[in-house]
This record gives sequence, C-alpha cells and structure tokens, in this order.
Amino acid sequence: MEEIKKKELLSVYSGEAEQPFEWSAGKYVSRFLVEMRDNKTLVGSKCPKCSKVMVPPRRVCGDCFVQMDEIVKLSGKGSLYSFTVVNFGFVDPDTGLQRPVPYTCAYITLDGTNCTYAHYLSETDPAKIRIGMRVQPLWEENRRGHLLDIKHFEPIEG
Amino acid sequence: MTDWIEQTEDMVYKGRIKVPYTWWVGETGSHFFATLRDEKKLMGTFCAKCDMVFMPPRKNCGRCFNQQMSWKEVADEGTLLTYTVPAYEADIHPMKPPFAFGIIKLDGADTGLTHIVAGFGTGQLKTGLRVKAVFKEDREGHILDIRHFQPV
Amino acid sequence: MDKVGIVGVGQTKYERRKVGETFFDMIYEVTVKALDDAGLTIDDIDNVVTVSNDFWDGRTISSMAVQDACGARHKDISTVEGDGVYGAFYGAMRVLSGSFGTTLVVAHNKCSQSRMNQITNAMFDPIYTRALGLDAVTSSAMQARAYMDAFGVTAGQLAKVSVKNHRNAKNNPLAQIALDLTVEDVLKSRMLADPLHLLDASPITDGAAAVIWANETAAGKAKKQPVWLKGVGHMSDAYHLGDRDLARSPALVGAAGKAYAMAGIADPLKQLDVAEVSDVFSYMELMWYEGLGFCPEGGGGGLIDSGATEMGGDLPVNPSGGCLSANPVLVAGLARLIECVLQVRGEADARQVQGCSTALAHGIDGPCGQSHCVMVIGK
Amino acid sequence: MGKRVAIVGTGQTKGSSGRKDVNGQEMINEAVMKALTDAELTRDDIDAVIIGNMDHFEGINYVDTWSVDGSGGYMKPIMKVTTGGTTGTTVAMAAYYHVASGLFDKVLAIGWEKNSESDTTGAIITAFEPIVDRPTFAGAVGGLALMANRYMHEFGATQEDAAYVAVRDRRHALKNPNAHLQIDITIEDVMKSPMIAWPIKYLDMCPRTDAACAVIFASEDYAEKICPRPAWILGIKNRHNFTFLGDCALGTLLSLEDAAEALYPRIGITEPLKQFDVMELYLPTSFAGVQWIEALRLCPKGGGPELVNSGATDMGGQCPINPSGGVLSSNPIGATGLLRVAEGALQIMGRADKRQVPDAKMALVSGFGGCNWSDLMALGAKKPD
Repeated sequence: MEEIKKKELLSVYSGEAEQPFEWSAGKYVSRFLVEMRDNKTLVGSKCPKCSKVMVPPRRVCGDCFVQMDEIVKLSGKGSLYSFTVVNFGFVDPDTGLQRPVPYTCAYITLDGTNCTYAHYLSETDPAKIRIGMRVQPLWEENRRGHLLDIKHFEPIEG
Repeated sequence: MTDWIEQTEDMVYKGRIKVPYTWWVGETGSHFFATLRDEKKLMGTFCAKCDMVFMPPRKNCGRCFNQQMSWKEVADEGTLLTYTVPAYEADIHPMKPPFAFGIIKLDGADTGLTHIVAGFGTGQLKTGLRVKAVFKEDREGHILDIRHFQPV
Repeated sequence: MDKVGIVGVGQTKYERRKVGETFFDMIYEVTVKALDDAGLTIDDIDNVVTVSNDFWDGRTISSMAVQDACGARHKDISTVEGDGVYGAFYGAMRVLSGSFGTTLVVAHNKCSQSRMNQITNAMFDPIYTRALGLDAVTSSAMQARAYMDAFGVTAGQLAKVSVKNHRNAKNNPLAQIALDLTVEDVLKSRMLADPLHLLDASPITDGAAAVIWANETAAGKAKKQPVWLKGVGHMSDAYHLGDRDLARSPALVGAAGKAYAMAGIADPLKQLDVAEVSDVFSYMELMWYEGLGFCPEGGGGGLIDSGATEMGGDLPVNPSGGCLSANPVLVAGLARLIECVLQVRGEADARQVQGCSTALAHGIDGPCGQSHCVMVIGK
Repeated sequence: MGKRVAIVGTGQTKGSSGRKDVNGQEMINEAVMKALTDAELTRDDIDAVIIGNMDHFEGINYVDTWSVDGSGGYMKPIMKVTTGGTTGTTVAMAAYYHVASGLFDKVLAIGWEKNSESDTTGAIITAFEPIVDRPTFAGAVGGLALMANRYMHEFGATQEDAAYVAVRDRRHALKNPNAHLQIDITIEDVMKSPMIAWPIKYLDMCPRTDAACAVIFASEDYAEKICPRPAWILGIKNRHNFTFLGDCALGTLLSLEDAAEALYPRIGITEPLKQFDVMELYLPTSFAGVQWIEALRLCPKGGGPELVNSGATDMGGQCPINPSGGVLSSNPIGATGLLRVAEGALQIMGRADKRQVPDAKMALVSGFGGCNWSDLMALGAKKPD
C-alpha cells in the first residue's frame, strides 16, 4: 500500500449496545428456582440408573444418558469443594458494569449430591477459608426465583 | 413420578449480553475515515491485477490476494444499485422513517457501498437513481459521517 | 468416495415459542427420536457434531449447553456454527475419514429468546456497515429488489412461493405455519421492507433436529435402509453486499456443480425427485432455482408459474413447507435434509412424492445467501 | 478408508496486546499469507477454508462469511467451527477430517482472536449457563483458580511448584519471535506478582493477545510434494464432557485423561514421556503445567511438581514442553489451540529455528476450553502405516 499520510489509528465503539435475551429455564431449573423462592429449599435430580444426584437438576444424566424424573430435596448444607477469591476487575455481561470485587466464588458439595454447586461465600480472606469446611446458605427475605435468592453461603460449625 | 413436570411453572430469565466492543479499524480503514472526516473525500483501494476499485477500501484484494493495493479517490456521487424502505422501526436503525437502505455504486468505484438513502419523494426511489452523499457537520471518523445519500 | 448414509432422523415440532424447554431438553428429544428411528442406542454412536450459533443462543460457547443431552460424554465431538446442512456435511466427512462408523449430528435454536434484528445485524461488518442498522429482513429486501429488477420477476411470482410452501406445510404435522393462501393474501399482508411482505418472510421458530450418519458396516446394524450421500458441495461469495451481484448466486452455481458432478446429475430438474431449498424469504426460492440449475438464469419466476415445483410437478420443491412454514435458524438446514430422507424412504405420509429416489437439500449462511451448501442423497 | 493427512505449512502473526494497525480480516490475512508462503502455495491451490474464534470476543456473527477477504474464502468452500478455548484445535481437527474424507486435498485452517476488542472475562462468562452458572463465575481466571486450589488441596502441591512453569514457559518464549510476552522472570517474581484470583497471581496467568494462526493440511497425494518433511497427523481425540461447571471434578483434568486413554493405544503410546520428543500443551496457567501433565500420564497423580522441577520438561530435557513459550506467553483464544498445532508441526518439520528440539519425530499437542474440555493431536515425522 502507498504511504498513508496520517498515522492516526481509529476505532469504532459499540457504546451502550446490548443484546437482550429471554432464556427459558426449562422444567428442571424452573423447579429449582421455584423451590428456592417458595420453600427456601435446594433440589437436585436423581438418576434412576446410577442413583447420582445432580444439582442444578437437569433432564438427563450425562453418564447414563437416561432421563432423571425424580427430584430430591436437599438440606442445603454442604462442604466446600474449592474456592477462589476474585480480586481483578471485569465487566459483568448481565449488567455491562464492573462486577464488585473482591468476592469469593465457592464450589460446594451439597450433602446428598454427587457434584458441586457454585455460589458466593461470605468470607473473602483466603487464610480463613478451608477446603472441606461446612457451609450453609443465607436466604434473602425477598425471593424472586433467582440464584441470588441465596445471598451467599457462610461457614457453620461441624 | 413426572407429575411435577406438568405442575411446574415455566420460569424465564430476562437477561442480556452487554459487553463493550472497540473495533480497531486498522491503518487502511483509518486513512479512509480520517480522509472522510477531514476532507469529505471517499477513498477506495485499487487492485491492478483485478482492475477493480473497492469501496469500502481493502488492505489486500480478497479475490487475488494482491497485497499491493493503491489508493484511489472516488466520487461522493453515484448510482443506486438496489434499495429497500423498512416499514418497521427497530432500535438498530440510525434514524426515524422514512428512510431507505441502499447500495450505491459511487462513480469511480467497481463495488457498491451500502448506506442510508433519505430525502427522497414518494415514488422517487428506483434502481439507477443518481444519489449524492450528505456529510455531517461534526464528523468523527465514522461511517455515519456520511449522514445519508440523497437524490441528486 | 466410500459410502455414508443417513440411518436415523429426529425433529421436534417447530413452534413459535417453546417456553418450557431449554436447548438441552430439545436436543435430548431429537437425539432419542433419531436413535429410535435408527434402532440404535447411544452406545452405537461413535462421535457427535453439534450445530448452534452463539449469537442466537446468547452463549459464546453455545455447544456447551447440549453435551450431555446428545449423549456425547466420552465421545469425540465438534461444533459447526452455520446452517445444519454444513453440520451434516461435516458429520459425513468424519465417517468418510475412516475414524468413525457413525456420527450423530444435532442442531438447536430458540429464535424466540432473542431479537432477530439485533442478532442478524451482528453479521454485518462493525466498521463499515453495522451502524447503518441492516438486518436479515432489510438486506434480503435489497437482494429481492435487485433480483426482481434484473430479471423482471414480479411480486406475484414471489407470492406464489409463499402460497405453495404454506400449503405444503398443511401436510407436515411438524410445521409451525400451515395456511391456505392466495397470491392476493400475500401481497396484502403487512409490508416489512419493500418488496417483502410479512408472508414473504419466514417466522420466528424454536426447534431442534438430529440425523445419524453411518458407513456401510455400521448401517447394517440399523433397522432403516440408509439413504446414501451421493454428492455434496459448498461455496462462498464475497462478503460486502456491494461486492456481489446480488441478483445472481454464483456461489450456489459452484456448490451445486460440485454436488452434481459427484452425484452424476446432468439435468437436475429431471434427475432429482424432490428438492428442499432455503426459502427464508420467498424470493430466495426463485433465485436458488436458477443457481441450482432447475431453470436458466432469470427463469425462476417462469418456473414457479409453470407449476413444475408444486406437489405433483416435475420437481416438487419444499414439500415440507420449507423455512417459510418454520425457520429455526441453523436447524432449518437439517430439517431440509431430514425431509429429503423421509421422501426417499417413502415415509413422508400425506406429502409423499411418489417414486422419490433422489433428493436435494440446500442451506445458506451469511447475509443474502453468501455461502451455500448443497447435498444430494438417494437410494 | 480415509486418506492420510499432513501439515505442510504454517503461519502466525506476532502476538500483541492490541493490533490497532489492522482490523480482524487484515490480521487473518497476515497469517494466511505467511502459511501460503511457508507451503509455497497460492490462494488458488486451497480447496477449502475452515475458520474459528469465539463470537463474543469481537461481537461478529458468521465469522466465516465475514472473513473471506482475509481468509481467501472468496468462491471457495468455507466452514466455521467453534468450541471455545478448544476452537483452535477444533479447527485443526476439522481440517484433518476434511482432508481425510478424501473430498479435499489442501485445506486451510484458521484460528484468530482480537482480545483487545472487548472485555475478555466478561465475554467468557457468557459461555456459561445464564441462570445458574453465570452470576458467580469469574471467567477463565476464576475457573482455573478453582482447579488450582483443589489440586493443591488434594496433592499438596505449592504455589512455588507452579511458578516453575510460569518461569519455564516465559524463558522458552524468549526464543520465539512470535510470542506475545518476552519476559525473563524468576520464581520470586511470580510469587511477588499481584494476586488476581487466589491462588493465581498475575504471572501465573496467560496474557490477553491479538493474533491469528493459519495451518495448511494436505492429503497423502500432495503432502510430500509440497513439503520435504511434512508433519503427519498420527491421531486425534477429544473429549468435551460436561454441561455444568459443577459436574467437573477439579483435582484432575478428567477430559484430558479420557482423551489420552483413547488416543494412546491407537498410536502405540505406552510411555508418553519417553515416546514423545516434544509436547506443546494448552496450559493457560502455571498450575495447569504441573497438574494436567498428570492426566497425560507423564507421571503419577501428584507427581507433576517433581517432574517439572526436575527439568525434564525444559528445553534440553527429556521431553521439552512448550518450546514456543506456550499459552502463558500468548493467548489469542480462538488461535491458541491452532498455535499449539502449528508449533508441534514446526518441530516435526524442523522449522522451529532457535527453539528447535533436535530431531523431533513425535509431538503431542493439546487444546483446552469450554467446561474443562480437552483436545489431543499427535504429530509425527513418519508417514502413518
């Protein structure tokens, strides 16, 4: 290409553009959200073949490829499987704004399940968090059928 | 056992994807936009192998992969190749109706530039119509520095 | 080429909004249906190709939503982001490579969950075009205008496609919109973007589909006779709309030429028994007639006038009702292919084309049919 | 049966934190031109183009049709494949199957990303289930930190163990002119760098990169005519298990274990550490560098730190890992997997210049992404039987 006189490099900015979606939860996650909202209860789905209980509940057991019809109510208590304390800033795609940090992202093995479940943990000092520690949910007063009907999980004794 | 499926209300989550994008225009496109902004001129690129002037400009020829394109100014006036008048309003539209989308073969270019056509009378739009660019006063180096094209 | 054939198919009903179902639910439904159709179990499936689009789904790895629903655990898997015919083609390649005896191909979309204008606006270049606000409707309207102006095709001829396909849909229990229409009805329907009326356009649709490919050995285990791949080709035109002659489809000519050469087809109108083509907008079917060589360039309007592509004509096109009667984007191509399979098998019930042994499925990608994929299958 | 397939040319752009001088199509074209030059082919020779990236990093729908000016797809067969972080290896695998099917002889595979054009973590979060997974998830950094933490808990590995990999891969990158990061660092530097998501520190993590990579695959009928020492594809396997994040065990990379178990017997691998001369692995964090090699059976479970600290995976060691500098030195996400394939091919072809592993005959490359998914490809100098 011939020499370009201006070496200025321009860009195009998307501005406030966003794409709205109306994602169906499906019957399984709908039940999960309704139980949270109405009964402050977490539920999973149980595989009729391998008996594993998965949370969030879903229609098919990935290992067995069979439909999971049975919904199992959980105590909500569990053990911390892994965690990270997030310190860096980033845009939350659901708001277009920076997600507040620091926060602790916790993967919890809920009692009676065969997988882990992701939520916030109240504690953000890694020195005070121990994998294997017992945790339970802190429910919000006003619940709307949303993951954040649980404000966060917090450590408990035993 | 599956009665609960029938009984469960259908929850719908209204969310969004809102992530900001900054698209780098590149040296070739920056020259096009800077010239549009500063001089109200439209610069295409010429492939000597294909004997074609591309509008908008290309750094390389997409047809023969010639990497040695040269700049060629094209007119701000040209011929309407096709058009449509949207009969609905949408958030993505840059202006209120009536307006048209059109593909315009600018004089001196071999490809058409897609843009907005406005300022036309009822029944005036037709393929082959001569149209001319209307530039914005406050130009910022953007494709909408051409506000729209309108009949000559 | 070694032989590869389709031994199982499955589709959901196509609907405006499946509010109670996720991508996962729909994919499980069609996977089970395709397996049942083939008389196979998930253990007979060697690998999986999923088809989805991150923009429509609102997920940047849209395939992640369906892994367990299509039984993909512990199997090789990949994802095509494009029309279902391309996904099916890739699935067939994976069998032809000798690496796998069978491939399950699944596709899903819930167009009801997003806004069509914004999703399709995002296929336009963000630097030069996107801010203008084009979407699938307005860009296609410009193509329709260019096509009509170039060859004198009329709005009434476009409308005939809508009349035909919506009528054909009456015999397809899975179709979303089945209507008895007149040309007048189409022309009187609400203008979207001239020259396209509401009834010239395909609807917003939710749905999923699945096919199972098998090589000769694996096909022996299936309960259905395979419908063999005879020929296939795909090709893309230039990207910027103004770079293209929008009234013509040279990329389709190229794609079809390759498919026909493989399948030994010299006169497609005579040698094909059924064609299922991408009629996202009515005019497209006429343009694609020309690109597919069913008639000479500019002859699309004349061909629909002749009745040759009606049920009972020389070459019925879109007996399923086509995209005009249900358009779950991406899934649509797989639906075209599945209709061809059902026709060749003689399982198309009230819409069966008698003596069908060779059928053509077609899909498009990108703005205004920039890229085309053509597949010929038969006994 | 299918055709045998080899890589006959590669091209890549130098990694950068922001390629403001080119738009996406132009950056893709740079890599494509380099690959064509490397293979001594022209656009006319290419039978089909396969391209991939992650849509929401640049906000472009239908990247295959958008990119034809750069990719060379004008009036050619084009296809888009995409699977998240594994996109690059997914593209390579699609190119392999295109050629192996016998339907195409010379196929161009392209991976690219301009991570400078959006918020990488924000865009990655959109990969996950919107109702249950998205609200708490912190993108790749967060996911990888969860895995690192669990791994340390189960096997007693330390942050210092991992830091060795951060240093190793950056040192290797000093000999790769295309690497984005060219930094000479110590374990102390890594330990002192800011904690971004416990236990991952800034220098434990890969960068955000703008780059493109193009690789040309050819059938056995052409490969040796194009390239004096083509890199033959010996075998490929991938596993994209799991839909929800919470389904994955985190102490080991199960999908990689699964893929390796499927791949090794097919190509006669019983002792991977001995049999492979070089590995180029998708290791986006230092912790992955000690943990995931266990899934590849290079050492027993929990033995990763010892193996890495022995120097066996350094340049000059028994089986050098990531001569290119790896993902820790360049991470243009949609290209990252393909860059691993390209590096494996360069090593086999003997074109890796200052970072050449002497007489490399067998290479293993990997991809990682999605819901802890894994891709594997084995490359060799000897034409498969």
